[in-house]
Amino acid sequence: MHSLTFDVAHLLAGTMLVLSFLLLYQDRVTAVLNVFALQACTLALSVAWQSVAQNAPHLIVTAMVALAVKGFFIPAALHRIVRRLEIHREIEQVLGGGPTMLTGLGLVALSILLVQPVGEGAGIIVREDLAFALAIVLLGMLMMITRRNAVTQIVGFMSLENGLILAATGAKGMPLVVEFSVAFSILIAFIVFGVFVFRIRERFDTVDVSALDSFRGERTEHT
Amino acid sequence: MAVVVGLCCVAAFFAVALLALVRGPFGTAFVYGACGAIALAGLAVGARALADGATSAITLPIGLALLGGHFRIDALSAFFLVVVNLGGAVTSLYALGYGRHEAAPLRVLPFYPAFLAAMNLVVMADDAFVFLLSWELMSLVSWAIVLAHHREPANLRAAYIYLVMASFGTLALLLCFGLLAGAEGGYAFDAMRAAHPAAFAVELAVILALIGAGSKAGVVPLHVWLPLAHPAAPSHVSALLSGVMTKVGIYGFVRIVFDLVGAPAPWNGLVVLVLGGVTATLGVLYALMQHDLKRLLAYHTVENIGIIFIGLGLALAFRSNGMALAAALALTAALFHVLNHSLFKSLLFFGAGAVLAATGERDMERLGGLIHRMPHTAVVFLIGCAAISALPPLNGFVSEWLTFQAILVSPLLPQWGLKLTVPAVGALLALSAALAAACFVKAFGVTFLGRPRTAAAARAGEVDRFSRAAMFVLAALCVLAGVLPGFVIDALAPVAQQFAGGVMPKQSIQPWLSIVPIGESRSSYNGLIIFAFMIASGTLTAFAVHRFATRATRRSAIWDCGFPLDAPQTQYTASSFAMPIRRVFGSVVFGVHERVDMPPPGATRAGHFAVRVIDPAWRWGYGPLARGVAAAALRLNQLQFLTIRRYLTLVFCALIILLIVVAAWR
Amino acid sequence: MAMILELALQGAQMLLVVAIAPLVLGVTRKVKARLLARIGPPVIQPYRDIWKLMHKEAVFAHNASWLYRGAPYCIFAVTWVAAALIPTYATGLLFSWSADLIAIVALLGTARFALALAGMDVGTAFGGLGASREMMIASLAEPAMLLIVFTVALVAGTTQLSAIASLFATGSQGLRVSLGLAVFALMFVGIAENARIPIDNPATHLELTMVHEAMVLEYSGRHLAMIEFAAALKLVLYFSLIACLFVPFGMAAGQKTAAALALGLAVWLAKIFALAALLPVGETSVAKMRVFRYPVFLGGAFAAGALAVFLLFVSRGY
Amino acid sequence: MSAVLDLPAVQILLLIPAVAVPVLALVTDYRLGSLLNVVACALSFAAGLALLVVPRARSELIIVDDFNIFFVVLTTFVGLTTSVFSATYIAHEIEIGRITPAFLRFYHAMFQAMMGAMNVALVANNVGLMWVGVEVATLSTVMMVGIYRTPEAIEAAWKYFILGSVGIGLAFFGTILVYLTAQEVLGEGLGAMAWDTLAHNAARFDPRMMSLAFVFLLVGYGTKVGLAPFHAWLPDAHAEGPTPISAVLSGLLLNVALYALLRFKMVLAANPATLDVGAIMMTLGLVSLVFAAFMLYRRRDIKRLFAYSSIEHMGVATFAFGIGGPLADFAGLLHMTMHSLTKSAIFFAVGHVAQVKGTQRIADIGGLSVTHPVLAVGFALGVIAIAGLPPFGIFASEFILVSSTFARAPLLAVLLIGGLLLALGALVLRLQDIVFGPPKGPKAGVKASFVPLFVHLALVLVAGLWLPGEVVRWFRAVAALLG
Repeated sequence: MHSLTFDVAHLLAGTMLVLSFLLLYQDRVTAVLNVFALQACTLALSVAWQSVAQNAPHLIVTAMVALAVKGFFIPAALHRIVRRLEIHREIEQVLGGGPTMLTGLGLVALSILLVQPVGEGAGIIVREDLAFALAIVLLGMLMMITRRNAVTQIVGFMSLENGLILAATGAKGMPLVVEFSVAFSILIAFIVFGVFVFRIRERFDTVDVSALDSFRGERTEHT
Repeated sequence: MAVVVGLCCVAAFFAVALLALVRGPFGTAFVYGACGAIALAGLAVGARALADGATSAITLPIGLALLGGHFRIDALSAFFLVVVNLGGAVTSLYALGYGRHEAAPLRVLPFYPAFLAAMNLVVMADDAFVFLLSWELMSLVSWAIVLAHHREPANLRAAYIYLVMASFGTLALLLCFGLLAGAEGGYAFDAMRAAHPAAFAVELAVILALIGAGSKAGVVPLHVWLPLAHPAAPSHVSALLSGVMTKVGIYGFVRIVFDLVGAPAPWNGLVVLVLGGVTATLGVLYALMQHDLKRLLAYHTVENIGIIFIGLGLALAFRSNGMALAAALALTAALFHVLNHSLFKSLLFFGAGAVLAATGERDMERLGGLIHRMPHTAVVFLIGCAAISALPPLNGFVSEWLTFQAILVSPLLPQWGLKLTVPAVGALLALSAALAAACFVKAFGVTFLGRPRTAAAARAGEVDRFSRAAMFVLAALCVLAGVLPGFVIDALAPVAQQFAGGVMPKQSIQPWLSIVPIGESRSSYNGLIIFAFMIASGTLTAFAVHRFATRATRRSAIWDCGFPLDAPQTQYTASSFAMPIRRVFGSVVFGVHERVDMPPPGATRAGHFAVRVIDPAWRWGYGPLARGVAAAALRLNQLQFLTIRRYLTLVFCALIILLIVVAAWR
Repeated sequence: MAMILELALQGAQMLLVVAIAPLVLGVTRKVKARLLARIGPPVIQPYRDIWKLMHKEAVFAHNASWLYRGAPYCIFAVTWVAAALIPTYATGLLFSWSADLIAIVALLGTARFALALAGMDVGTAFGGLGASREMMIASLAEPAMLLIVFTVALVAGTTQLSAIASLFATGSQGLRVSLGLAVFALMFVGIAENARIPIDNPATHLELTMVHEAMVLEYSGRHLAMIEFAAALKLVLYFSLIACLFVPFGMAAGQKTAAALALGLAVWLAKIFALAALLPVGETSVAKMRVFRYPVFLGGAFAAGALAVFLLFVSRGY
Repeated sequence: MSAVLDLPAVQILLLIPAVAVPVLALVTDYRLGSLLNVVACALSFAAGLALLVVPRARSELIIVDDFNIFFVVLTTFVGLTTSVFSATYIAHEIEIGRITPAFLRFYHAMFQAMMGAMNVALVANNVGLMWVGVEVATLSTVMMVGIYRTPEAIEAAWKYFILGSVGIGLAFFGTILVYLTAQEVLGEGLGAMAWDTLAHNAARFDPRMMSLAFVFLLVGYGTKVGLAPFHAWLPDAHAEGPTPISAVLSGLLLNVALYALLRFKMVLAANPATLDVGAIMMTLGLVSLVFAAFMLYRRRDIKRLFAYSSIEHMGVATFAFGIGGPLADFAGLLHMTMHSLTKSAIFFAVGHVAQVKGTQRIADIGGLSVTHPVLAVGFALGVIAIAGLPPFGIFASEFILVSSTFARAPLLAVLLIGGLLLALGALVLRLQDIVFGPPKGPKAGVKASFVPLFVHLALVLVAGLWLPGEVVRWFRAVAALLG
């Protein structure tokens, strides 16, 4: 039983990591959104499995929230934005695909290096999950900083947050997990709402964040 | 209990400062009158404490939370209380008249008493926190006064440089005290005296004290703020800044180096000595190049500070070699010069203020002939000039003579470095004394003698009686201290006993009241007899001439070797007076740029001559520094304009670095 | 009784220096003239000049101030005091200890200060020119002078002139290179201070060269007399300074018997006139310098003084 | 929540905002709204004061100990003064139509939400609950930074939001790690997230795990503290938001975030085997100090200027806690307190200055001492205090910090005074530009409430000359806890 528990958790977490790499690899917004939805669903599955493994029923709520909000609602919303703004053409990356991949691999190595020696006392599940979660967090952040497009940046942040939820649910019997996951969903909702705000305002007819800098003061005077 | 009374004086000063904020009844007259009275009280306190040589201390529950506020008056504090409050009292008297010229009194009145209070506090402080607090407060309020005439951009710049340099000095002293207090924070001076720091710590502390207190006193190359800030303030405050506040800087140095750090090595004395010599020479050379009267005086303060530091360096060297008597001599000379300089520099700044009030001019090249329009001011200013030029029988000579006597003892020092350096420093001292005479021949000659160069100078009138009274008091003190120096030396004996471990022979019992540094067989000087001789022979001569020769006189036009030009512009100006010395030293000491535009023969346009003198401290020191900071700021400023993504990249990289640190940490 | 004698001796010295000063000047002029193959004025000519000036009315400019009128007396008085304090024919006079070598140099500084101010009082180009040059020369001479003082004080262990004289008179110091350098330096300084060739030419009113004369240009009558007299006094002062520092032999020391005093007086006069005859020899053998060569000249004096000090350290092994 | 401590003071403290937020969201009249806001803040302050007398106590979620009561009092006090200032400030903003009453309801509600969230973060005994408090405080301030809806304001808010969210995420990861570490020793449940139990058992935790956790917490909460290079949101958020918000951001939010870091530092300090976090904090502190000092020179927006000065002072405090030891920790705590009082006072003054001159551009402000003497005095005193000049409190803290540091690590002290001197140079330069020289801009009188400004300055002045024994005792106790 234990081995099975471990294998499934391992499998799901691994899948999420692979999906993170896929996210890094994608160069079309729509594809990115789909991959992210897939990752969210995997997260939901993994959380559900954890609730079974730790027989902690409240985790089901977290799984449901993850599935509903990040699996369907937000990707759909982002799809609409993308269609509205006709930015489903490919998205310019700061770093080329190859270097990004290599960096990602390096990050995974680093996270394993960091987590591997720790937690001899900790349950085996914890350790594996932790390595994967850390890697997913770092990859999400990497995605945020290698994409110039606000939508993909949001997706990056959300995959980072997937990693967090994965770690939180992996932590055995952690209190308030449900509250935290809900809080995060609210946070993400705020971000999406923020994008809407930018879209609504005439000046920001693009969500390319770098376009905002022209509005910052101090650049002209202090040179 | 002297210290209690002293603190009461400080409290009274602060009270006056607060009252000055109230408009209406508490105007100029009230503030300066009250300050004068309080300063007299403080003077009495200092004099009493110095006379009976008793040390009084008190600890108040204010100050740094961890240790409370310690205050103490010993001989040194008492002497400097005398200097500070004497200056304060006379300045207040002067300001009773001069202060009326102030356009916006509220920009001076509240700060003036606070300034006096802060200086008194510094002298009485007995722990590092109170000391530095009042030290920096002193800078702060004087900064506010320097900004009294804040509409001239030059004054803004001066005030800015002043405050930044002052804070730099304070931070240096802070490091010094940190070193002396140790990691446990024994900030009370008693704790520092008790502690026995390592040798390198002592030497580092001496250097830091030299930087910190020296920047306040105006040691080259930390002097740059001084000639900017002192002239910018109203003249009576300039007198305080130059005559008194720099002395508080000296006090800080003496207190730290002679009292707190323990036993410095001889080479510390060497450093101080050489710095003093360089400061004296450069200070007077820069002074010679000025034609703004107040700036000339300010630069001259730098020279006198140098002379004082020569004395202090000698005292340090002698003391570290256990030559108590010589150390006492050198220390006495330095402190005597402290008193003298506070007297005649205040006097000279008063005179400059009187000229400014009467003519509205500070530029000597636009003055002249004032001896006819302002006879009293001319007399006292002349006395001040003679005193600061170290001419017998006035007080300036006595202290420099004592310094020379101390220099003459130096061959007994065991260290060869000192042996060979001291005579060179002595030569520098002689050079600066001679240049000072040149400088003040120029200052007095161009300002008061000759013919008025502008209408303003021609219309000038004598100043009010308060100002004149103050100046006459100081002039009288200059003569007195020059003719009867023995009493001052005796008054300084307890200080010498405390910090040099020896005393000079008692002077007031010497025959004919002459002063004897070491022994009469060695050297002695008698201002009284010299003075009497001069008077006698002068009157005798005058009598003889008028008795046996004609006393017929005739006024006529200027002869001037046969071709008189009656345009006042044909007189020698300040710049032309300084020209030979500029030519001699210019190439060595400072960058002089002379631009002569001589029209060809027959051309009718006017010729032009412009000379620019650049203080090397700016060219080699502060200029590059300021430019470096500006460049760095400009470069770093790019970080204000990154995109969110780039900022995220920064965060990400920092995170990765920290993670790698953790991964590498085993 | 002894007190009165002391006072008398001191007074006698004061009168002596005043009385002899013009004569010394006359001697130098005479010798110089002879060296230039002229007859030259009689040696008592300076007395006549002063007497004549005394009885001329003093003319001065409309804007001359009290300082202009007072300065000559001040200059004369101060120089006189200084000259009176230098041991001439006897050491250990009553007031000899009231000013040491440094103080005497400083007294001359006071006189110079007054003279320079007087030169600037009327407000002419010449006056300012003279004053500024005079002060520059002084500022170059002072350091050298201090090093001379330093050397002498190091050897004698005192700056008290009569003490130095009586010590050197014993000859216990032996012959020293340092002292030789010092006397060399002192002569240079003396030449500069007394406005002699090659620094200044007392016999010309050529604007390019004159220093001292430029300052007193406006003066006339008794004031001019005072100033000239003071100049002569200063010359005597330097002669007797050199004499008492470096050839202090024959001075009446300790017990002031009449014989000793007479001897001392005779020896002193001999020294003075010897120097007075020596000076023109030097003057006629060199040419007047350009103003901006002065630093070189006085730099030489300074170098000599510094060398004297250092050599002293070596030889004494302090 | 049952776990809430049954201390009436604490309950009131947490209850007031909960009530005030909906009420204020409903009140339409802005005068009434600001009045209620002041009342709510006053009540919170009273509750905070009450904490001083109640016995120390703990529950699963709430703790009242030496460390946090002082911060609660400070926070509620500055909240009160700020709400007073905000009343007059907002009135002016309404007059010139820069902000509409509708938004004002939102503003007041968010103000209370933020105050409440910060109090929660302070009294929380649970790392998770504290994390929630900081997050909510951040989000509510994000709302208020964007309230003027100018492009710059929106953009500042967006930047703040994104960077803040990332910080929140990383801090959360750190929190999870802490829990994982503790749970191995303490078992599952709230106990493994409670401060006191963590601190007691820290010695038994896995040091590597703790170090890893601290790195994430440092980056996460460090973003809120405004340490370089995580500072990017801070200057714009201060510059573009309403001035009362700038005041509470600088005066309170940064403090609360630093407080959180210190809590974790205490836990790590109890375990000698962990990574030397002191060195990391010293490095970050010095970097922030020097960087901010340089940045001060080229600021032309008066509020951005003082935002950077906040970064500088947070750097100083972080450095102090990093080097540690009784003296340095004492200095750090004193510095935090003095800075929050002084900086909020400065922002009160700056708010009025910007209002009377109608601009935030330093180049357009000049000769304030001629046109508005009282305001000029207040402003000048504030800047003098923040520049570390006597006789104000920051001088005292910097005195202790620099001197004790030099005795221990001379080179660091030299860097320290270098940064301080640079900052002072820039601040004095701007001070002279603004207060002195020929007057520029409008000369119209100012409808300002000087009370908060001068109360703060008076407190800072007194603290510079004399500290009450109670405060000293508290500082020492906390310094001992920090180790």
